[in-house]
Amino acid sequence: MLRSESLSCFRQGRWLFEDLDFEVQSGEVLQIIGDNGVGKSTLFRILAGLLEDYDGKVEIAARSCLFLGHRYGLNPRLTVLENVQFLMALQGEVPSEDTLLTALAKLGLLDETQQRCGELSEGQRKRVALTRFLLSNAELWLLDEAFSALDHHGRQTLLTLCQSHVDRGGGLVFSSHQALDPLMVDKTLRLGPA
Amino acid sequence: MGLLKRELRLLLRSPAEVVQSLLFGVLVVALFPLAITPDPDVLRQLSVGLIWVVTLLTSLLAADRSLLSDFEDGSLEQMVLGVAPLWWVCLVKSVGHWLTALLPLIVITPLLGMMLAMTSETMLWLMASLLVGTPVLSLFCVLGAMMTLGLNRGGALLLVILMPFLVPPLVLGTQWAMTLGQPFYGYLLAGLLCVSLMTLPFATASVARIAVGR
Amino acid sequence: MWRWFHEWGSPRYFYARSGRLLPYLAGLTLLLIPTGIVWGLLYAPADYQQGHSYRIMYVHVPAAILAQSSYAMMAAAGMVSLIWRLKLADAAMQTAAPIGAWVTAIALITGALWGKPMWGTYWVWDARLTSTLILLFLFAGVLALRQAAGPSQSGGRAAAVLAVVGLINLPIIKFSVDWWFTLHQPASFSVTEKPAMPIEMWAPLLAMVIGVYGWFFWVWLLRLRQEIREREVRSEWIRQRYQNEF
Amino acid sequence: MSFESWGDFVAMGGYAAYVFGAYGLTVAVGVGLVAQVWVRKRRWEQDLRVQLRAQEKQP
Repeated sequence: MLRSESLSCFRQGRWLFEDLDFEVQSGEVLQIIGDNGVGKSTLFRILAGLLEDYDGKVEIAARSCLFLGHRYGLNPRLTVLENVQFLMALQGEVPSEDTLLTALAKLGLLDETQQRCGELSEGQRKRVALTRFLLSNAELWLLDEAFSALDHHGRQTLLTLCQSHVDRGGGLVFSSHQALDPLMVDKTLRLGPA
Repeated sequence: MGLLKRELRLLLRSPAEVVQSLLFGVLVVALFPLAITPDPDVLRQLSVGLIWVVTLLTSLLAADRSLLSDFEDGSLEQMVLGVAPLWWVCLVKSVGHWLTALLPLIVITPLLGMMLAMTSETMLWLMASLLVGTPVLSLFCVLGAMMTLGLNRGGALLLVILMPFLVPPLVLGTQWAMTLGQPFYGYLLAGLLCVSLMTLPFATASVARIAVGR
Repeated sequence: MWRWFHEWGSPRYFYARSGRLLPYLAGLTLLLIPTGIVWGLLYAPADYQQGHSYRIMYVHVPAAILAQSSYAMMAAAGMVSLIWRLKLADAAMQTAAPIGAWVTAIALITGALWGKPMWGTYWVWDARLTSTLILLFLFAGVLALRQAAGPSQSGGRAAAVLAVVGLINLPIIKFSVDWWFTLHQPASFSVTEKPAMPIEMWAPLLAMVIGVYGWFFWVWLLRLRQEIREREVRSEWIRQRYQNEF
Repeated sequence: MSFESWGDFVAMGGYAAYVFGAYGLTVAVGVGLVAQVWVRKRRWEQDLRVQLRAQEKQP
C-alpha cells in the first residue's frame, strides 16, 4: 500500500533523516515516533505528496489517501458543517446531511455544527478535522500528531476509529512523541538519534 | 463547483474586505485633486489613467488576502491533495479575487469619474475597459501571490514580480478608454484576456504545488 | 541524442567537460572586446550628425541585444528545469539572472548617457527604453523570487515558472508599449531609422557584439561552475577533486 | 585614427563625460562580474580546505 526506498531529506543544511525503508501493507499500522524537530512532519508531508524535495522513492498503491497535518484545513469563517462538507467535496464525496450529522454526533460535535470554526477550541477543531476520516472510505490514512490536543474521550473515539479502519483492511501511519498504546501497532519507526 | 460556492460564501461573510478596497479607491482618487489641481480640465485629462492606476493598486493590495488565509489554515494543502483539478482551484481563486477587490470598484467608477470631472462617454468606455481588463489583473495577482506564499517579505516581492505583467493590461485598457473605444485596442485587450484565462490558471497550479511545500 | 542530453544534464559530467571551453571563451572575450573598444573609440570615423557621441553605440547596442537574448536564455534554462527537472538547468537559470540584470542595467544607463547629448535629456518614455526598463523589472522579479525561495530545488521551480511566463509576456509587453508610444509621440523622435552605416563603423560594432556574447557565456559558465561546486560540495567527486589539490 | 591629437581624443568632441562614462561603466561591470566569481571561488576553496583538513585530523 505504501512503500519507501532509501528515503532521505536534506533541509536547512542538515540531513533530517537518511535512507528510510519501510512498508505498510493493507491492514497494518505504522507508528512513527521521535522528539520535536526530528522530521516527523516533514516525513508525513512527503508521504502525502506535499513536499517534493527529497531523495529516494515513495510508492503509494492506495486508491485514495487521507492526510491530517498540523494545519487542519478549516476556514475560521465557515461553520463546522460547511467546512466538513467542503473537505469532503475536495475528496470527491458528497455525503448527505443526515450522514454528516451522524458523524458529527459520534465525535461529540452536535452542538457546534452551526458555529464558525474560528470560535472553536483546538481540540474541537481537531475533532472536526477528524470527521472526514469517519466519513470517507480512503484506503490509507496519514495522521500526523492526531492524538495530541484531544481529551480522553476524543482519544478513545479516534482509537476505535483507527481500529475499525484497520480491520476493514486499510493502512494507517501515525506519529506521536512517545510510544502510544502498543496494542494496535504493527511496526514502529523511530526517527532522530537513537 | 463546491469551490466556487465556498468562495462566494466567504465573500458574503466578509463585507469588510469589500469595503476596504472601495474605501481605498475612493480615498486615493480624492487625494489627486488635492495633490495636483482642482482644475476640471486637467483632472478630466488625467482621469482615465488615475482610475486605472488606482484599480491596479487595489488589485495588488488584495492579491494574497484569500490565498494567505487558505495557506495558513491548511485548506490549500487539502485543495492540492483533493480531486478537483488544481487549475480549476486557481481559476476560482482568481474569480474570488476579482469579485472582492475589483468588481466593487468598477461598480462605483461613475462616482470616481464624477470626482474627476469625467464626461459620461469616457466613463462608459472606462468601465468597459475595466470590465475586460481587470480579470487579467486578477489572474496575474493570484499567480504572483501563489509564488510568494510563505516567503518572508512577500509583499514587496509581490510588487516586483507583478509589475511587468500588469503593464500590458494597463496600457491597452487606458488606451481603449481614452480613444473612446477604438476597436483595435478592444480586440487586443480581449485577446490578452483570453490568452491569460487559458494559460495562467495552469501556471498558478504548478506553483501551488511548490507553495504548499513551504 | 537522449544519451547526450542525459550526460550533459549530470552536474559531474558537465563540470568535467565545460572546463575545456573556458579558455576559448576567455580568449574570444579578451581578444574581441579590447579590439572593439579601441577600434570604436579611436579609429571609427565620427558621425556626421552626432559627432563623437555616437561612439556610445559600441557599448550600448551590444548590451541592449545581449539583454534580450540573455533573458531568453535564462527562460529557456527555466523551461528545461521545469520539464525535465534537471538540477543543472535550475543552477543555470539562477546564475544567468544576475548577469542578465546587470547587462540590462548597462543598456539602460548607456542609453541614458547617449540620450543626453542627442535628445537633451537622460530619459524619455520611448517605447524601447520603456520595454527595456520592464525587462529589468522582470529580471529583478526572477532574482528576488529565487533569492527569497532559498536554495531548494522547488524554490527554483517557482522562479522558473516566473521566467517562462515572463518570456511569453515579453512580446506582449513590447507590442503594447510600441502601440502606446506611437499614440503619444510624433515619430520624429525615433532612433529606429538609422542611416546605412559604412563598414568602418559597423565592423567594430560586430566585434563588440560577438565579444559580449563571448563574455556572457564566459561569466555564465564561471558562475555556473562555482554554483555546481557549492551545491555538490557534499558529493564525493568534488571532494576528491580538491583533496588532491590541497 | 579619427582624432588629430590625444587632446582631441580626451575631449571626445565635447562629449567626453558621456562617452567615457558609458565605456567606463561597461568595462567596470564586465570586469567586476568576473572578479566577483573569482573572489567567491577563492573564499569557498579556503573554507573547503579547512574542512578537509579538519576531517583528516579526525581518527
